[in-house]
Amino acid sequence: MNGFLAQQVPLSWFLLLSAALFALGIVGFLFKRNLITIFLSIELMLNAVNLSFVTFASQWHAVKGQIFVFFVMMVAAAESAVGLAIIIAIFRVRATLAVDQIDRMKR
Amino acid sequence: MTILPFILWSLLKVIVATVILLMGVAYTVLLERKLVGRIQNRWGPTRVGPFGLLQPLVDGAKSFLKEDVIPAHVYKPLYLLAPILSLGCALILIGVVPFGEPKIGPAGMNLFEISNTNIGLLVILAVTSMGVYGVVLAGWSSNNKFSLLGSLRSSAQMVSYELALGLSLVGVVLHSGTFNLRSIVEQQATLGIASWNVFGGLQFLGFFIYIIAAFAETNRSPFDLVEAESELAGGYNIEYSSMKFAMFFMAEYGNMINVGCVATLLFFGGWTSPLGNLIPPPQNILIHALFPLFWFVLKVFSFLCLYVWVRGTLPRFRYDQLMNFGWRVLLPLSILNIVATSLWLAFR
Amino acid sequence: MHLIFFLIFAAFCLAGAVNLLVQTHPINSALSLIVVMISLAVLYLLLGAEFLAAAQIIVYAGAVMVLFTFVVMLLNAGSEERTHGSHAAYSIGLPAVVAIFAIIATVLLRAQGLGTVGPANAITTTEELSTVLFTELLLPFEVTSVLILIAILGAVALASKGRGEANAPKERSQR
Amino acid sequence: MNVLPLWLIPLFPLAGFLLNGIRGRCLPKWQVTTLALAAPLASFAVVLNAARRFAGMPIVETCPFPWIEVGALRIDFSFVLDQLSLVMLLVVTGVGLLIHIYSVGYMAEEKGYARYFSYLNLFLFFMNVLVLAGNALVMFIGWEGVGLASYLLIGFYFEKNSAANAGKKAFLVNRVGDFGFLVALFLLIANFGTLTFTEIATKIAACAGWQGGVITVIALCLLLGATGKSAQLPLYVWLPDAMEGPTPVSALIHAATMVTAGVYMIARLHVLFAHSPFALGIVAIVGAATAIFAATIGLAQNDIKRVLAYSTISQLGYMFLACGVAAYSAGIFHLMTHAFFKALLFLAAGSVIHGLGGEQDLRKMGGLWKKLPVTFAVTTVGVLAISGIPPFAGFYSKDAILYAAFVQGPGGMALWLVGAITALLTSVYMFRLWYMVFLGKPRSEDVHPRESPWTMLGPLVALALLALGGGWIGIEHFSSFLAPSTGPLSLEAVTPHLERNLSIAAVGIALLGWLIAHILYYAKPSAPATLAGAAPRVYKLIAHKYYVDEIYSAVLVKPLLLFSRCFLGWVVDGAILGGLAWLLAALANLGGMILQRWQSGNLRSYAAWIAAGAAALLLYALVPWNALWPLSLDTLLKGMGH
Repeated sequence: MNGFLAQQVPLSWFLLLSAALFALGIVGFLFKRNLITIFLSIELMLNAVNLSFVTFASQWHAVKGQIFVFFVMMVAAAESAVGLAIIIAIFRVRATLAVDQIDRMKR
Repeated sequence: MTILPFILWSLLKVIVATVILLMGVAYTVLLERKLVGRIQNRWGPTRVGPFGLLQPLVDGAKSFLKEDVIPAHVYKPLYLLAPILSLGCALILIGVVPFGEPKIGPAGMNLFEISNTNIGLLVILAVTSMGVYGVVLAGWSSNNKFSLLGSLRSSAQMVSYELALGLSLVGVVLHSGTFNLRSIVEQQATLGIASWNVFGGLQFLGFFIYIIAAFAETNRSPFDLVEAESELAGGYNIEYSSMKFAMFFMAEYGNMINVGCVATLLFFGGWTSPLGNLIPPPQNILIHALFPLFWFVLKVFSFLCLYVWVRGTLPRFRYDQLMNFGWRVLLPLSILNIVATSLWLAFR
Repeated sequence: MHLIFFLIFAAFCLAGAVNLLVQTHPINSALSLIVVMISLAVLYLLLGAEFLAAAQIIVYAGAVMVLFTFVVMLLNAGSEERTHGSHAAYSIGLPAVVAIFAIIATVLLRAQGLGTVGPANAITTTEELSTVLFTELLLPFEVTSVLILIAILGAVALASKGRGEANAPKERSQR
Repeated sequence: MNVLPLWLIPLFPLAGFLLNGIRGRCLPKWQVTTLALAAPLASFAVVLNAARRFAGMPIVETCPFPWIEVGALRIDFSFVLDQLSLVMLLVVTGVGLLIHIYSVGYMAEEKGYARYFSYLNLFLFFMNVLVLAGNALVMFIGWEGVGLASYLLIGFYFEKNSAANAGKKAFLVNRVGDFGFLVALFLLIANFGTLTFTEIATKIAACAGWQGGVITVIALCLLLGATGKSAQLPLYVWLPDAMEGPTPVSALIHAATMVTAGVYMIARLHVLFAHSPFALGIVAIVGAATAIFAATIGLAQNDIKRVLAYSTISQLGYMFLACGVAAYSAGIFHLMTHAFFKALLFLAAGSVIHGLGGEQDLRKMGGLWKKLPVTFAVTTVGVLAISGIPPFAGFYSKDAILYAAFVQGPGGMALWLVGAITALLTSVYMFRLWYMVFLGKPRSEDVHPRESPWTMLGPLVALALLALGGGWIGIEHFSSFLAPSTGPLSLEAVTPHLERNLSIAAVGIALLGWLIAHILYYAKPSAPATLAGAAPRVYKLIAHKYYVDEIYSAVLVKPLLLFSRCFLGWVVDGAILGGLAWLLAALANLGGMILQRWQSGNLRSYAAWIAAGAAALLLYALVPWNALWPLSLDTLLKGMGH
C-alpha cells in the first residue's frame, strides 16, 4: 500500500498531457465556429504551455519557470480583457459571432 | 504516518465540521429572523419549540418535502449544477479554517482544523472567486430575464469587489509574511488584543475594506442587488424551489459564516483570547482545548450579529452607486492601505 | 498517491478539453475549460507549485473565465451554427495538428533524463518565488503592470460606444 | 586679457534670428526692431571689447567636445580671433549694425518686417561664424550659411518672379563655387590630415621646399570657391541679378561683407597660395580681368543698383589682384575701405530710390541735389572715395594695391596698367552716376523726391565719415598690424620717388575720369549718344554685358535642359524606369491574382496555415535531417565550396 503511495509520476507524462491539451486547443481553434469558443481554445493552449513550463521548472528545480507561468497568467488576463472587448465591438457591428461570416474588414 | 487512519480521521473531521457548519447555517437563519424581528420591534419565530429554537429543523424538513419543480424551459444540466456549486463553495472553505489551538490527536492529526496548508489564505480567495459561478449559472440557465439580470449584476459586482477584497488582505499578508492561516493567528497571540492585526497590525482600514467587500461578495444587504426582491422579484434564484432553493439559501448563510471566520482569523486574532499569551493557559486539558474554541465561536458569532444588524439598518445601494463605490472608493483605499502598510513595515 | 491524483486529474483535463470541442454552446465550452483549469491547478500542486495552483484558480478560473461567461451572457450567444467556411481548416489544419502532436510526442517519448515527481519532491514556497520575482525580475514585473494598465484602457476604449458607432445604427436605419 | 567669450559674437544674431523668426509675426513692431537691433549691437560691443583688449596673440576657443572624429582625423568646433578676423569682425559687425539701423527706416513700410530682420540676423550669425572659424570646415558652415541667408534675402520679394529667380540663380551659381571649396577641403584632409588653419600652416612650413603640385590644385579649387562667392570671372553672373533684394541687403551682403568672403578666405589660407606661384598668378589674372571687365559693363548700365553691382565686382577684382600679388594686407585694406564706401553708395542709392518711391532708372533722375541734400553730400563723399581721390579712403587702398602690383616686375607692370585703366573707368562711371542722379535737370516730370528719415541718414553720415577717414590709417600701419596673420607686405624696391609718382599718376587718372564724365554727362549731354552711334557694336556689346548670360544660357543651361528632357526624361525615366515599374506592377498584379484566393478572410483557414507552418518548423527543428539524408544543405554548401 505504502509502496503504491510512494510511486513516482514521470514528468514526460505531464509533458504529454500538455502536448495533448495543446493539440486539442489547436483543433478547437480550427474547427469551432464561435468566436468565443475559439478564444477559449486559445486559453486552452496557453494553459497547456503553462503546464509544460511548470513541469520543466520541476525538472530543473528552477523557480523562474514558475515565474514565467505567472507572467503568462498576467498577460493572458490582459489579453482576454482586450480580446473580449474586441469581440463585443465586433458583435455590436456584425450582430454575429460566427467566424465564417466575419471575413471582411469592411462592413 | 499510515494512510488508512489518516483518511478515516480526515473523513471524520470533515463530516463533523460540515455537520456543525450546516447546523450553524440553520441557526444563523434563526438568529437573523429573531434579531431582525427585534430590530423591527417584533418577535420573530416563536411557535416551534422554546423561543422558536426548532424552527430551522422544521424549515429544513419543509424544503425537503416540497415538490421539486424543474421548469420546462430551463437549461437543465447547468440548472442542476448551479445550487450544488454554490453550496459546495460555501462549505468547502471550512476545510482550511483553523478554529482552535493546534492539538495533536490520534494518528498525529490536528483536531481543530481539517488541513493546514501553506497557502490557506490563497485557497480561501480561490474558493471565494469560484463561488460566483453558482449565481451566474443559476441566473443564466433559468432562461428568465429577471434571473439573467440578477446574475449579470452579480458577476459584475463580484468581480469588482473581489479586487478590493483581495487587495485588502494584502496588508495582513505583508504584516505576517505568510499565507498560512495558523501562523497568521499565532502571530496575533503574543500581546492579546494589542497584537491583533486590526489594532496592533494597523489594519483598521484593511479590515473595513474587507468587511464591506465581503458583504458585497456574499450578496448581503446593503449589496443584495442580485436578489433585490423589489426590482428583480428574487433575482437569480427565481426559478428555483424546494431543496435547490434551500441550497442557495444555505450557501448564502454559509458564506456569511465563512466571512466571519476569515475576518476573525485575519484581523481579530482567531482563536486567541483578548489577553492572548499574557495569561498562562488553563491547566485542565479539556478547558485548555475548548477555551480557544469558545473565543473563536464568539468572534464569529459577533460578525454574524453584525451582518444582521447591517441588514436591519441600511437600505440597498443603487447599482451605479455600487459600482462607483467599488471602483472609486474601495479599490483606491485598499491600494492606499497596501502602500501605507508597506511603508510602515519598511521604516518601522 | 501522486500517481492516482495525476491519473484522475489528467483524465479530467482531457475530458474537459474534449468536451470543450464537442459542446456546441459556448457556455458549456467555457465550463469545460474551467474544469480543465481546476484540474491543472491540482497538477500544479502535484508538481510542487502551490502558489501557481492558487493563482491558476484565482486568476484564470475566478477572473478570466468569469469574464468569458459574462460576455457569453451579455451577448446572449447561441449555439454554434454549422457552416462550411473553410476547407483549408480540414485539408491543411488537421494533418498539421496531427503532425505537431506526433512530433512532440515522439520527441518526449524518446527523451532521456526527464525526472519524476512524487511525495518526496520539494515544494516551491511563495517566499522563494517572490524573492526571485521582486529582485531579479522586478523590471519585467513592473513592465507587466504597465501592460495590464494599457490593456485596461484598451478594453474600455474598445468596449465603450464611441461617437461614430453610436451614430452607426441610425445611419443604417436611414438606408 | 579678459576678452569676453568669442562664441557670444555669433550667439546674439542667432538669438535674434530665432526670436524674430519664431515669434516675430506676433510681436509688435517696436519689439521686433529692438530685438533686431540689439543683436548686432551686442555683437559689435563684444567685438569692440575684444579689439580693445587684443594683445596680438591669437585667441583660440574650442568646443570641449570633438565635433567629428574619424580615425586619425579630428575636427573641433573652434573659433579663432587674430588680427585678420578682428579687422573682418569690426567691418562685419560695425557696418552690419549701421545697415540694421538704416533698414529700420528703409523697410518701415514693408510687409515681412520681422522676416526681413530675422534673415538679416541669420546672415550676421553665419558671417561671424565664417570670420571666426578656426578651421576650414567651420568656415564652410559659415560660407554655406551666408549663401543661404543671401538666397533668402535676394528672394525676399518672392512674389516677384524675377526676385525668386535671382535667388535661385545666386544659389546655383554659388554651388559651382562650393563644389570647388568642398574638393579643396577633401584634398586638404587627404594631404594634411587636418583642416585647422594653424596646423596646415605648420605642416606646410615643415617642408619648406614644397611648391606647386597638389597645393596648386588645392589653391585652384579654393579659387573656384572664392570666385563663386566673390563674384569673379567666370562666376560673377549672379551678383547683378542679386540686386533684386532690398537695397540694404545689397549694401550689406552684396557689397560690404559676404562677397568679400572669397578675399578673406584667400587671405586666411595664404600659406597655400604662397607655395603655389602659379595659383597666385591665376588669382591675379582673374582679379585684373574681372576688374576691367566689370568696369566696362558698368559704363553702360542704366539701373543705379546695377551700376553699383558691377562696380562691386570690379572692386572685388582689385582685391583679388592684390591677393594675386601676395599683397594680402593691401587686399584686406581695400576690402575694409570698400566696405565703407560701397555700403555708403548702396545705402545712398537706397535713399534715392526710397525718395523717388522705388525708381531705379538713372535716365529718369537728375537734379536731385536740391531735393536730397544730405544724400547728395554723402554720395559725393562715396564717389570721391571710390574714384581714388585723396584724402578719401579709396585713394589709400587702391594706391596700395596698384603700387604692390607695380613692384612685382614686368608682369606686375601689366597688372598695374589694367588696374590703372580700371581706375579710370571706375572714375568715369561713378561720376556718370553722380551727374545723372544729382546734377543737371530733372529728366522726368512725375517724380516727387523727399529726403529720407534720419534713421536712414544717420548711418549714411557715419559711413561717409568712415569713407572719408577710413584710409588715413595708412597701408604701412595696417599691414604691419596684419603681418602676424597674413605675412608682411613685401614691397621691395621701395623708393619714395616711385611711390609718389605712382600716387600722382593714380590721382591724375581719377581726375581724368572725372573730366571725361563731366564732359560726357554734364557739359555735353548729347555726347554719349554720338559716341555710342560711332561704335554701335561696341556699345551694344557693353550694354548687353558682353552677352555672358546669353552665352552661359546657350552653352550650359540649354544643353543641360535638352539632355535632361530627352535622355533623362524620355529614355531613363520614361522607358527604363517606367517600363520597370510597369513590369513590377504587372508582376505584382499577377501574383496578387494568384494569391488572393489565399487571403479569404476566414480566420480558421489562416489558423490552419499557421498550424501547418508551426508543424513545418517543428519538423525542421526536431527531425535529425543529417541522419536521414546525407546530403543536407550544409554538406551541399560545403561540397560546392570545395
